[in-house]
Amino acid sequence: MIDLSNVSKWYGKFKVLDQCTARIEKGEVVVVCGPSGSGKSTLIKCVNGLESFQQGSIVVDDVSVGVAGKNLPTLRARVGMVFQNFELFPHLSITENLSIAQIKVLGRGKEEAVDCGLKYLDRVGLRTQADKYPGQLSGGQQQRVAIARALAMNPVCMLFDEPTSALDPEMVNEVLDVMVELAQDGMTMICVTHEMGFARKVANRVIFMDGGTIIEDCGKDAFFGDISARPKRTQTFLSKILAH
Amino acid sequence: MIDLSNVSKWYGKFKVLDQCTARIEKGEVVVVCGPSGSGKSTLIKCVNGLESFQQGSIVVDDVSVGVAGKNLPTLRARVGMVFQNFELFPHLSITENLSIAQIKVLGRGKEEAVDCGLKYLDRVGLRTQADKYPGQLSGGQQQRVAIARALAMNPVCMLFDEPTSALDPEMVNEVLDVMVELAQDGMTMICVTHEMGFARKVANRVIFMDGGTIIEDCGKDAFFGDISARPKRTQTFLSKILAH
Amino acid sequence: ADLSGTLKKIKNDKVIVLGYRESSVPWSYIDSSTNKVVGYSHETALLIVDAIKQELGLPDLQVREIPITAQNRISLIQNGSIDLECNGTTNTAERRRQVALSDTFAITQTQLLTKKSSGVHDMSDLAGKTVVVTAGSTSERYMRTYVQQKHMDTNIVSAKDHSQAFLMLQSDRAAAFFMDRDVLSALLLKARDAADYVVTGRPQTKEALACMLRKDDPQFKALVDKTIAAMQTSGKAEKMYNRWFMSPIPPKGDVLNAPLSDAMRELYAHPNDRSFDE
Amino acid sequence: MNYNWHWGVFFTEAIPGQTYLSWLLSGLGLTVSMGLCAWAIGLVLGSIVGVMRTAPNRWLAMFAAAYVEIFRNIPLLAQLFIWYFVVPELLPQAAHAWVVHLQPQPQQMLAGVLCLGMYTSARLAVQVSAGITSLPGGQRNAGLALGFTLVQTYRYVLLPMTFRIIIPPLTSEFMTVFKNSAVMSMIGMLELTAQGQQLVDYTSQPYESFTAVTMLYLLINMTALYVMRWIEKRVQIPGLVMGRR
Amino acid sequence: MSYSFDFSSIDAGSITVLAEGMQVSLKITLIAMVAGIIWGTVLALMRMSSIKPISWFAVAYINLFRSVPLVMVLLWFFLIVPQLLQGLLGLSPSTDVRMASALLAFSLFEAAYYAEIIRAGIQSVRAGQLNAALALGMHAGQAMRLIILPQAFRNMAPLLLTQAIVLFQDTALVYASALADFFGQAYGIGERDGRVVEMLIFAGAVYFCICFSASLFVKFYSRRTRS
Ligand SMILES: Nc1ncnc2c1ncn2[C@@H]1O[C@H](COP(=O)(O)OP(=O)(O)OP(=O)(O)O)[C@@H](O)[C@H]1O
Ligand SMILES: Nc1ncnc2c1ncn2[C@@H]1O[C@H](COP(=O)(O)OP(=O)(O)OP(=O)(O)O)[C@@H](O)[C@H]1O
Ligand SMILES: [Mg+2]
Ligand SMILES: [Mg+2]
Repeated sequence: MIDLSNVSKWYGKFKVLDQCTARIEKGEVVVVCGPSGSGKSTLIKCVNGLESFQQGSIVVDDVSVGVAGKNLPTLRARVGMVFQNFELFPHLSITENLSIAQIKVLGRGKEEAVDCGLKYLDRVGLRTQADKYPGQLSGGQQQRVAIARALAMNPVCMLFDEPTSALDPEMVNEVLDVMVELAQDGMTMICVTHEMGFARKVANRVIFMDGGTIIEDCGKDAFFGDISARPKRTQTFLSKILAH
Repeated sequence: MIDLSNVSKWYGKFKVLDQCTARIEKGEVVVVCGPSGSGKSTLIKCVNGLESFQQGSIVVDDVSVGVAGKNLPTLRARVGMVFQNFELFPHLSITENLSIAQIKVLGRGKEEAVDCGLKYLDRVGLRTQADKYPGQLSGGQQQRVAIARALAMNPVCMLFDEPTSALDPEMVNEVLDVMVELAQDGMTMICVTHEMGFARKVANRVIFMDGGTIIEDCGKDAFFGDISARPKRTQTFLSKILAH
Repeated sequence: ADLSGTLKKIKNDKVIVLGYRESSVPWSYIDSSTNKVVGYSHETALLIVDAIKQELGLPDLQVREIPITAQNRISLIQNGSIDLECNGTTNTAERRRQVALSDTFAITQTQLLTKKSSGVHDMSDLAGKTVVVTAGSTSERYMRTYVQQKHMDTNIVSAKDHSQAFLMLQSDRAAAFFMDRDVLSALLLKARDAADYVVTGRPQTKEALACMLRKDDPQFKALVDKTIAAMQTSGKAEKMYNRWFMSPIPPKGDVLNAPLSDAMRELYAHPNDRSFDE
Repeated sequence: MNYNWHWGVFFTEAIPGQTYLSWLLSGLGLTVSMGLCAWAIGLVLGSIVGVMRTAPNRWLAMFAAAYVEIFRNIPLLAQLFIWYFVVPELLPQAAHAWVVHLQPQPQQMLAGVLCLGMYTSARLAVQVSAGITSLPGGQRNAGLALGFTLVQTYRYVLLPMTFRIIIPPLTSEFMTVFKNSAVMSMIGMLELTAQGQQLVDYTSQPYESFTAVTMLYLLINMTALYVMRWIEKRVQIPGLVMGRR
Repeated sequence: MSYSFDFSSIDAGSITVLAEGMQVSLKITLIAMVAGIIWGTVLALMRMSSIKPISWFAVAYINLFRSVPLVMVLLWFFLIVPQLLQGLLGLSPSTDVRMASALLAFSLFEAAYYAEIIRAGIQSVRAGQLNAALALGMHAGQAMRLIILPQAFRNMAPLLLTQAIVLFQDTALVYASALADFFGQAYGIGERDGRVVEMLIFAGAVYFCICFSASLFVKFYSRRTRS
């Protein structure tokens, strides 16, 4: 489904990604974690070509990202992405946010696009907010709309980049709940997140990164099982994250 | 030590604080929590006169805040405060950050001020960073310097306003550790925070606010003891905060 | 004969374009009561147009008029936007490098305008005083040279335009205003306290005012020169002069009252295109 | 078009003993010195008014707002004419006489520099107060919480950062001062633009004259830019990337 | 005070003349604003282009126009425009070159300022917005047109309007090229009647009223859109 092999990337002289290799099967949920600046965001941005990389290859659903070139927009339309800061379009109403890409990218009719958008809006429990503007919603609601917007494009997989870290603590759960449901419905997902509760509940695998390299890539149970069996760096990180 | 009685405050027609009453004894550590917008920040800003209030009275160490007027700077110098976004002065080096208020407000000599500042810098474990500028430190380090800066004024009590919520998850603990130590040394503290682990470890009391009123003010053990015995609003909030 | 240059252009387009000034009294200005361009030199231009009509056999030749300023008049001639300008442009060596200048149609002289109470009667009285000139005028250059050569401690200020210069005189910022006599008289017409002022002093420079046309166009220049010469020798010019300088002129019907000078009389007798800067 | 180019014109004599080049250079000198004087006035007044705009005292803030609105909402040219022609008339007799009997050049200079200085101060006040408000609100609180008085908070905490933050807009204001001084030509000051026009009138070589003047303005601007960049670098704070435009 | 005021010059007759002048001022302001914003947007996009020569051109253009006083630009265009219009458009000889040159000069001059405002507007839109648009499958052009520019214009609307107020004030400078705008007419009437002082005060007051109301509107507008 998603296949990264030996991906390396430099900003100038600075190596952000170092020989990253990973394979995500259809229906799998993979959580990526690691300290700040370890390259998590960069890695998942490479998956839908928002960042270019200099070495290695990434293949998504049989399309190679590196050589997609002109086809990049088509590829991206098939990969849903959710950002830390939601990135709803503030000048468009919720309905328009949900439909604009369907109309302009997939070429759907306006009516069809709105219907499809509302269906997913319903699914994230925000049907009643359709006519508001993003600025009128709370952070948690905005992030749920952002998820609906990505789903309305009928993606084959979803990428999440710290979807809950910009939220007030009380709103984290409403977003995680939507994600859990999505995972249980069988969506292929890569989630960068530090919510270890979420990882415990739905992840198939956990990838731990540090300094641009994938230090660990193992099943959830192995990862959370015996902490002392983990490499040193993972241990330090986990002890920091899990302490309180 | 700190005595709030019937404090009310309005922004225009909007009541932010509604008849808040609380008493904090010397050496006590009080954690304040509650949903966003409930008035926590406003409340502790009232304690050192950063916000004015229209009704009630606040007395800190026998000085009445409401009528302090010209003496406000003197009062503030005796109350340490730590902010969510650190608020170090970016144009001053760490040493200067630590010493400037001692020199200009307390009238200490330069040498004495620097010595005292370095002592506290040592205490938060950052002695080696004395000559850097705030922008060159990580968030966790900056917050520790901010704590040292407040301590260098030899305050009689400390106020913390969500000191860890702007930090990357791995840095939360280094700040909490300093705060725990401070509490154990007997400092009088009011901490607005959602770090329930911290509250469990060192708080004497927990105050829960919602919509500008103090809903609960009780001992730590009572607060975390039997959740079902808590008022409805506290229950909802705690269930959201503690879920993952 | 074969037509060339401007005449050929006019014949082809059946249009001649004249440049005019909006407030160069009494040479070329807009009569605010009728919104038409009038003035001594403008009338001269219209006589030239008549001559062109005759020469080219174009009785219904169209005349277009566009407003110009001191800054753009030369470029406008050069790029063909206007074919002829008769507005009171002084014939100078610098200008002859860029354009051709016709026979002189008037000679003006520079004098001083001052308050009667100022005690200034001639150039020599200016010592230790302030004199105002109009920026960019030939009189400015003359004044600067004069003061330098005579080692006078006269203070010279340049005003942006004639009326600002006059304003400086009115507000006592300057003791005298040194400028073409006709300009000074025209300014006095507008002033409500005209009686307090006097035009005085021995005339200094002579300025040969001529029409501008494109360089290297002998056919056209010959025609323009011929027309001007004819009106001067026939006495028509003197009648015109009296109409603009000795009788009421639009818009308000004031009289400039500047009798024909000897220099002008001499010019009318012997038309020429000489300038006074050689 | 049959234009006679003559680049040597600047070295020909305008009047005995003075070349056109020397005229241009004297215009350049006047433009630069007027710009610098006006800048000094503008910076001092602008900082004071800008701080007043953010002060908690309502009357101060209202006065500052009125000051800014008046000087911002009247065209510079109109202000200049008012300073030059109108203000002296409104002065008491003695002051009026003193002004009118000044030599004309100092008089023009006085009106011009005051006018440009006040106009610039209003624009700078806006930048300064915008800079102060753009600081995180917590900075003021942090200063006060340490026991600083309000004045100390401005002096030690807010203003040092404000001036660093607003260096980019200050740079363009600094360059604007020299450009704005061009309107002084309208009251007859022989600064750079006026000299340019004078050259056109005298030499009938408009393209050469205006090209030279334009080049000199570019030179002034590049120098101003360079100076401000140098200052910006001098006051740069380690570890802080301040967005440049 | 030694001066006695006489505002009698402001009668019905001069009001019509002043109104004509105001029309000239407003006409220049409006046309230059529209043309300036359009050309300024193009310049801003060129400046941010990754194709070096294009962005160099835009940088040179913007810096040149921002370095030279408006008066100089007006004088320049006053000289060049007849040539240009004649070469490019076959200007009819009866066109008032002063108006044509003022319009062109103001439009091209303001474009340099508008370009910088619009560029700042584009940069004020978080980088994440572009990423989000691209991630939804939009082309770069679509993302710019549908997502970035609308937000940039909305963010910058107050600055664009403020610049228009500055532009309106600057129209007074056409005095330099002998075109009679409101200020020129007022000054002319003052000169005609020897009442320059009164007319300058009057003109200043009129400008103040117009510009101040406009800036109040801008404030009101930006406060409304912010909430
Ligand atoms: N445009 C850029 N130019 C240069 N370096 C960059 C750029 N973007 C990111 N980096 C660097 O690349 C590294 C990886 O960044 P990335 O955002 O992928 O980290 P991350 O793991 O997502 O961190 P966080 O948890 O803070 O989001 C960091 O050291 C960062 O400073
Ligand atoms: N300057 C102000 N003017 C008007 N309303 C204000 C102002 N400052 C705060 N408020 C309002 O007062 C209420 C309480 O704000 P406060 O910052 O004390 O909440 P809080 O509990 O600290 O929230 P958070 O957890 O988000 O920091 C909020 O509804 C806020 O919108
Ligand atoms: Mg990241
Ligand atoms: Mg708060």
